[in-house]
Amino acid sequence: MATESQPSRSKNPLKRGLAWMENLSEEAYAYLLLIPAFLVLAVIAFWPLWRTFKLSLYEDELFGAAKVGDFVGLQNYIDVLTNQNPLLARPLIDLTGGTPFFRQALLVTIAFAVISVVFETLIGFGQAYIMAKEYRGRRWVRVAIILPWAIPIVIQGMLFYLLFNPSVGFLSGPLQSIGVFGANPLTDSTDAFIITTVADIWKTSAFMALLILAGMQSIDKSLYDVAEVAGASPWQRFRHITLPLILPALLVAMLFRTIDAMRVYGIIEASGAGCGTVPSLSCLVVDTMFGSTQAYASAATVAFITAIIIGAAITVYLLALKFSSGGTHQ
Amino acid sequence: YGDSGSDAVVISGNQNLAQNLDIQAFYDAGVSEEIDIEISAGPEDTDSRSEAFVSTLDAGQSSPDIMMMDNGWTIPFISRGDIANLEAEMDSSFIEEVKADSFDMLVRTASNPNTGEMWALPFFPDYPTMQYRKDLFRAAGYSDSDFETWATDPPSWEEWSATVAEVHEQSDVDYGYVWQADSYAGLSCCSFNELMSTYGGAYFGDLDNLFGPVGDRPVTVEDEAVLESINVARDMVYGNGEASQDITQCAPEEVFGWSEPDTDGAFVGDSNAVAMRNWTYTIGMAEGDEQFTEGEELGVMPMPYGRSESEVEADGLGGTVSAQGGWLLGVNPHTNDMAETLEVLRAVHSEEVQAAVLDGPGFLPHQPDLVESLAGDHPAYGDYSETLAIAGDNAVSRPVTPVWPQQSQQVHQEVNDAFQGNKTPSAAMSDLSTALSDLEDL
Amino acid sequence: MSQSTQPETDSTDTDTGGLFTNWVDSAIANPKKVYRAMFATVAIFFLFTTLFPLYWLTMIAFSDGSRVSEGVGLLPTGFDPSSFIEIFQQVPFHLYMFNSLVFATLTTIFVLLIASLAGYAFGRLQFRGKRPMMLAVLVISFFPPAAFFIPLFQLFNQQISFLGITPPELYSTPGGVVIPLSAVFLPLAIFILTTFYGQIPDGLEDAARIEGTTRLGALFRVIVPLSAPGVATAGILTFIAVYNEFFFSFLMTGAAAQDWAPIVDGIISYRSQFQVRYDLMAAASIVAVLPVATLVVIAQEKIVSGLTSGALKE
Amino acid sequence: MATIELEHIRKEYGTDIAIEDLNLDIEDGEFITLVGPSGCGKSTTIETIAGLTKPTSGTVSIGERDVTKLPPKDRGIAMVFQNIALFPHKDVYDNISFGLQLRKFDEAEIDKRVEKAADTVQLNGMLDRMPSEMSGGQRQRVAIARAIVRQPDAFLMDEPLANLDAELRVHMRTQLQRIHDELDTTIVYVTHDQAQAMTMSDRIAVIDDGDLQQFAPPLECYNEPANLFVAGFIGSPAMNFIEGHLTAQGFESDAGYLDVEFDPSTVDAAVGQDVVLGARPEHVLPSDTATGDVTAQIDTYTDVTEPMGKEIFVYLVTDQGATVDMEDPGASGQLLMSVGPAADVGEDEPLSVVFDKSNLHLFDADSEVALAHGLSEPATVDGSEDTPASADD
Amino acid sequence: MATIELEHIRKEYGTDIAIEDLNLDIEDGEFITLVGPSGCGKSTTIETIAGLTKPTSGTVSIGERDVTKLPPKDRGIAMVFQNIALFPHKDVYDNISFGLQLRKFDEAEIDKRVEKAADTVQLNGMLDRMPSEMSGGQRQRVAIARAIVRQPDAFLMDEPLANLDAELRVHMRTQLQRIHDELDTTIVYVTHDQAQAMTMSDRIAVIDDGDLQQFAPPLECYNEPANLFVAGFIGSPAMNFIEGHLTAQGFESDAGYLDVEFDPSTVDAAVGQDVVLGARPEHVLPSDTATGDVTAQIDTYTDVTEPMGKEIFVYLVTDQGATVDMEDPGASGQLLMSVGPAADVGEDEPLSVVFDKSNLHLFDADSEVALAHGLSEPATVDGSEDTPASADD
Ligand SMILES: Nc1ncnc2c1ncn2[C@@H]1O[C@H](COP(=O)(O)OP(=O)(O)OP(=O)(O)O)[C@@H](O)[C@H]1O
Ligand SMILES: Nc1ncnc2c1ncn2[C@@H]1O[C@H](COP(=O)(O)OP(=O)(O)OP(=O)(O)O)[C@@H](O)[C@H]1O
Ligand SMILES: [Mg+2]
Ligand SMILES: [Mg+2]
Repeated sequence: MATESQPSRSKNPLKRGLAWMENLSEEAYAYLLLIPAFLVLAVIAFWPLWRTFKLSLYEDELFGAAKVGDFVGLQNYIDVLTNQNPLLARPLIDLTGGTPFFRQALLVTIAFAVISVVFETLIGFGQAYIMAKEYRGRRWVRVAIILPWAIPIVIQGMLFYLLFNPSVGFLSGPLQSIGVFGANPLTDSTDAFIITTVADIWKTSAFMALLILAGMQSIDKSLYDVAEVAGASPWQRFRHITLPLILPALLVAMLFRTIDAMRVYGIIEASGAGCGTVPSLSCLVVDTMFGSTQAYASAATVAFITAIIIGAAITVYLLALKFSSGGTHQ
Repeated sequence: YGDSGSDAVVISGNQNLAQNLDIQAFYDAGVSEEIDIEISAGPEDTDSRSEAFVSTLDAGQSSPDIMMMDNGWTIPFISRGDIANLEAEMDSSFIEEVKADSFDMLVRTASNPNTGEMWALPFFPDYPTMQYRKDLFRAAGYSDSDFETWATDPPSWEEWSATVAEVHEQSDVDYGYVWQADSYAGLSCCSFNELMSTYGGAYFGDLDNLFGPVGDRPVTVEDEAVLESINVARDMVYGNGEASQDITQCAPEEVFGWSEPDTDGAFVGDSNAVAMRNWTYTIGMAEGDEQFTEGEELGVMPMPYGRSESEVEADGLGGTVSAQGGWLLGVNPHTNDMAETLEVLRAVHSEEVQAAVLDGPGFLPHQPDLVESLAGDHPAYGDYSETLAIAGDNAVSRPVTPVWPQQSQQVHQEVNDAFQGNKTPSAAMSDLSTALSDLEDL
Repeated sequence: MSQSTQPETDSTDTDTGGLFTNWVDSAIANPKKVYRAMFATVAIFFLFTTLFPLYWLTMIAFSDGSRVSEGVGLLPTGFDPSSFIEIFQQVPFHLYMFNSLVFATLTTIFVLLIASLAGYAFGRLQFRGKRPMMLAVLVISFFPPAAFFIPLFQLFNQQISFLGITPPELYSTPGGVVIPLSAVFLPLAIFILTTFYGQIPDGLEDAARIEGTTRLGALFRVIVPLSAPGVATAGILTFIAVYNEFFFSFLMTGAAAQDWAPIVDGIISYRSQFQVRYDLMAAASIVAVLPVATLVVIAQEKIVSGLTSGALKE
Repeated sequence: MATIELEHIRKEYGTDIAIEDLNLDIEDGEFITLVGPSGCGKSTTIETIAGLTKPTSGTVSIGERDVTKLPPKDRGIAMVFQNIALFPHKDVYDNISFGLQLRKFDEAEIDKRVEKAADTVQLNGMLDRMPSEMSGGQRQRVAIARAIVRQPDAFLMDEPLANLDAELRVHMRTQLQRIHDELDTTIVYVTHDQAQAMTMSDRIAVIDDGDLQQFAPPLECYNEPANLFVAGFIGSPAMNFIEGHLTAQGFESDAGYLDVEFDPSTVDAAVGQDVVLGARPEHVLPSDTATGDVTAQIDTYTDVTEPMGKEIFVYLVTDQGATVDMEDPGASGQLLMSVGPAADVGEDEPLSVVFDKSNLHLFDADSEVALAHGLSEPATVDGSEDTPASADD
Repeated sequence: MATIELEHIRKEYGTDIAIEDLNLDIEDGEFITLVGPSGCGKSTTIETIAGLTKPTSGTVSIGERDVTKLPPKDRGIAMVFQNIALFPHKDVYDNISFGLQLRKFDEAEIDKRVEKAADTVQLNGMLDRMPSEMSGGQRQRVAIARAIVRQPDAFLMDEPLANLDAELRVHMRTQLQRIHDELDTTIVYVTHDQAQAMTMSDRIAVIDDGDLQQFAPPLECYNEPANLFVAGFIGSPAMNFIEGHLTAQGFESDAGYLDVEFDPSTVDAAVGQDVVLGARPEHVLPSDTATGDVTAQIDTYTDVTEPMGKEIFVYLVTDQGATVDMEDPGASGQLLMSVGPAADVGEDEPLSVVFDKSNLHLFDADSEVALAHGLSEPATVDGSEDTPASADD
């Protein structure tokens, strides 16, 4: 006899709600599931962004209580892009060539993003590989490799500040003697750029490694069996199975690392290099917004320009990827 | 957890104050026993502090009621009307008394540059002095009489650089004269500002222009005096003889990357330098350090001068100059109880509280008279009260206006570049001049 | 099925020969050995580069605070383990840690929950407007956090309202930190979970639904456990990032531990304007890392291999 | 305990049509088997009933209720998946009890039922194994146990016994029938195993390329295949087909080696029309031992013999010296014969055979529809014998 | 083209022993089938040969070379996995050509071979499908194509045809044999399908619980099973077993319903010893039609009949009114008989049957070892008939 209870019309509203959800079409259900996320994002992200955007359309008013003055449309954007906004400590980009490479916010930011993401990806792969293998004590190796990610930026900055501080640490000495670093690496834009990049790579390779590891772990091991029997060398197994199957995870990791790297700020301040020495885009935003000047409009403008630049970079990224791999199901 | 705003009057100070200031002094000074007073430790880092206050005030938070503010960035808050106007809130006699009693520069950085009204109360001043190792000097043949002379009548930079170099030569320490020339806010406001001032240079011409009017004052960073001071700094480090004066190489190249903690680490912590420019706090540090045998071997004098006052035209420049540092107390206009808050604030100006501030946390009084009378008895400052009073009298403030934070950034970037030779001094100053003018014209 | 991963348990060579030439001979005979040696070399290299700065940090913590500026080498300069006690004496560091742990825990739960729903929709369902919506989520992360800050700050201080709604005063409460941080870390979590949920074979979800789960039930009973590597990773990344976050958690709270100030406030309180107690900062950060390390030890077990092996015949 | 009704089900994947227009009426308590070549749409059909696949059009009713839009969990079904689909993160016990746990059965009851189901599939000692630690057949048994532990209205089973050995398969078959009888549950079953289809089902639905070819009791499908496809598909080894045409005397093969005499007016086809004659291997008899109503003798030569244990397959060619094209057993000029194990048949010997006329089938060569089953007498078209599987309870 | 030799292979999973002590000597070019109940260790054996599973002890040699420590890729094998394991991210073409691409074959050659392999498995039009868009049987065929596209020394195939329908299975079987013959490749094959095992293999290895039971040509396993296990396992439906003991006259069943007369001195067992008599269903004959050397008549009653199309299974009970315990077909007092489709057997009727004496088997009840095959004359123990599968090339 069929004793399986049929869902009777339940009086419990929760149950009724669940039943209602169950009967939604796939599309309606998808929208339902997205409501919480978009609700949070609407209040906490979209709405503030909208207000900030409006700010960027007004003039800065530094002397009164109002903070913003007249509506100026896109003038702020023009000023920033043409390097006409004196409130910025360093130019976004100096087309006259008068400013050294590492003092132009856009160039510094892009250089930082490219170098750090490339190294983090390579190192992340290596680390993930080590974390994935099975051997005694693997868990401790995992913890060790993830640990840098757990170090607060202030400390990460302090650590590298001290390591490269000519009198406290010992990393500057040898580099100075072979002429790579000058006497004060942290006030030299090039040297400081290297230091912050190294610091960033040290800390955030773990981010890459973790995501890559997670991707690797989700691969059905029997595929490796198949490949092995088919005669695949370790490299071929990597190339034909690991890589394509972790590609979605890798893509997410690289995407967010790129975005994050293009918003770099904390390590620059914390390492003692400072925004004047390594002026990233975010540096400009924070400096103009939270310096006692409170040039909100300029800050908002730079924030939006930053976002647009990142958006452009990401687009290039996704397009390149699409062409190279014929498009994955992202 | 939760609303620490409660009913007490909260002063956002720092850890030192929170831990070491005896609240009783306020009641001794006449604050009603009804009023609870709490001192909280705000962010220690001055930039974080300013950010925190920006957001607190922006948000209309009622707590803290009283905020300890750096005189380097109080004026922007005043200009925007973010804090309460004390002249509007308090009786004018008290205001006049404060203005009369306090270090002038401190009052000026607490006032609205447009109206001259005092919006914040001076809390304590700070200024740098030249500190040196008597033991090393003795070994090089100097004696107490030299020290005594210097304590009130500092040498010129020509003399001092040669002296330090000589002493360094004969010692086994690594560094000669250490100071702070990193590319950071402290360079613009203080260490470069005072060096430039003693050679008669200024950012905006006359000292009367320090606090405005923005846009209606000359930018004078391309003056010869400013360039000379840059060359002096370079000569101290590289000894290339770029300055017209005869400056002896006496400082390590590292100073161009150093700020206060690096120098006190080298001078006090490691006992590894001959002399140091630094704020009063290092006197207290040296006091506790056995190398300085309870302070006996620490020499303190006002900063050496570049050109004597008579040599320079501008009023207040030349001779010994110290950068005016210090802290003010601003009142949160959103405070729950303005009357109680002002009662507490008023007490800060009293001798009782000032004494307690000196005894506990170890900050000097903001009244020159009290510096001499009170500091004379202080275990650390006692020996140097005369020197400190001179330094205080010769303090020069930074030109704080709403655009100063941005200008400051340009200044230290360009000056440090010039120091390190990334740019020639004249090119750097020309760039700086443009940048400052742009900001003036906003 | 998958016995192909030979456990590398005997990673330490038990050969007693010891002589290099011996080793080379045996290596030629057994290429596995070369491979293993290479692996060990690479592993040691990575461990060294990640751990050395931390080791050095420990040495700073053990150094005598006043002598750090003399330079710290491979051994502490002076020896003064009292920093580990002093950090609690100077400020209630444990309270700062508690605050940050609360933020991190709440945010992680919140983010994983919301991102799970969204990740399921994005990863496993087909609907119109999917790409634009994913893009909208991604775009949020293009902005520097400062771009969100001022309006949120005003909102949480009840100065302005959102669509006429004024939330309770959230400044200096966990809500003031957790809510904005959730939004900040949501995009990453959504993308991670979208990716991992999308890879779970349909067959397993089908099986769950036949067994009688609702769609939501299938998500939490099957998809989530099977995506454990991804979920654990998203969790670890979010938790750690929030635990150490210094922008919102710093600005949305007062500076005192009682005002829900985060760890960063605690750590930088060892730094006054003119003085930095590197030893205390080092000691504090080492202490602060302990809970995270513990979490990682636990959570990494979830990142286990071959979760779907043996599940399907296809 | 439910009828299942598929009406005009159509399923497209992009431009591919997996099911064209399927109508199936399954009665309450019936045991139905879906058979058909690989990729013909069996799994799709079963998934449509389960609600896992949304049909492009058409309606599904279970127990008279239109469930086309209901989620799987509300359809009262249990299912064994072709791809097994065990929960890899749960051990065997949890895999089996998952559905019960969801329904909040009390623990003792769950224990009891799991125990019993594990017993049925002979997995008692393995309840705490993880799926990855089991053999292929063991996993399949877990999947079966997971379905039978519940007592749904209908079971859907997609090749549940594919990975089991003969003995276990027989055992499981019996068990499934027992469950079917006990619970009177409707069962829709997919199998490639003709023995299973034959013995278990009340009716067999033969599907080809998304189209239902015949839906009838097993023996009817075997003895009276509705068309060429069913005739060729049901029965292993497959029926021999001989192309020819209708003459006034009966059937004449195109290759000329065979005539079958019967009255062509008994079939619905014109003389001269192209037809196909079908003869199952077991109805090809060595002429020396053949009795009854048989055709004229055909002279063939044995080529390959395949002894299968209880029978021997003999591949015959009509031309001496020709060899059988094993890749196309139905090729013209060759015949497959099945004889008893005791038969003494050598290879490459002449052998004359006859067809058992009462078991010959005739199909229209164009429409492929069956014209007659049994040619000795006027063809019967009604196939009402009692259904064998329902007889054994 | 290689011999495969397993010596003293033992495989433990923790405390479970999957293979005990397996020795297999496979000759160059031989087609070997592994059969045995689910979980007996077939897949483990095949994985050990492939190098995917490291045996706990023992050595594997391929082509005289000890490969125990060699990685799979250096063993020169191709394999079809029981769990299919297609690459989900590659389309059918790439799945099939994977091994060739690894070996850097030129494109034209790859195209040609893939085309041919797809043809063999009848998947021509589907080369650009993704695995997720295919039916179960189609996936399985891709897996087969992936293996046969290469030309390895040995094929290992773990139930490659489990999900295919009868027609396709026959086709694939023929194809595999063709490949085997063409390339002369050694093939190790796992199947649960007795027809496959019977027709394709040169030898069958019957495994039970990790132990090799018999390794012999198929017919030998069928006609002269080495022990009770093999007798019961090979052949479907299974052999009838009747427990009894040896008397001076021959065999006497314990239940008393059956005596078989023969000369007990021809078997290696003492009078009085417990023995088991085995009779396959097709050797149980209705007494009225039986000819030849048969046993005395046994009176039984029919219970269930299962018409299978070309044969009918008849379940007999020795006591009138008893019903067959379908869950234990070998239970005492019941017999399974297989008769031709034409036989007219009703249910619940008395029926006397006899056993074909020349096809009876006798086993030692304790050691389960076979004592005699065929009881009419002194038992023959040599089983040298020519192997059937090799005869048809
Ligand atoms: N990882 C494992 N851990 C523990 N036991 C295992 C593991 N893998 C297989 N076994 C056991 O080893 C035995 C042999 O398994 P194997 O897969 O070789 O069986 P099989 O003969 O292929 O069976 P089937 O016909 O069901 O596929 C089984 O009893 C199985 O449960
Ligand atoms: N997602 C899909 N996209 C495109 N075609 C599909 C998809 N799923 C199934 N098909 C096609 O639909 C047809 C029917 O598939 P189905 O799985 O129902 O076959 P089946 O009868 O179960 O076959 P088998 O016996 O091989 O399991 C097949 O031809 C298959 O290729
Ligand atoms: Mg199917
Ligand atoms: Mg197996």
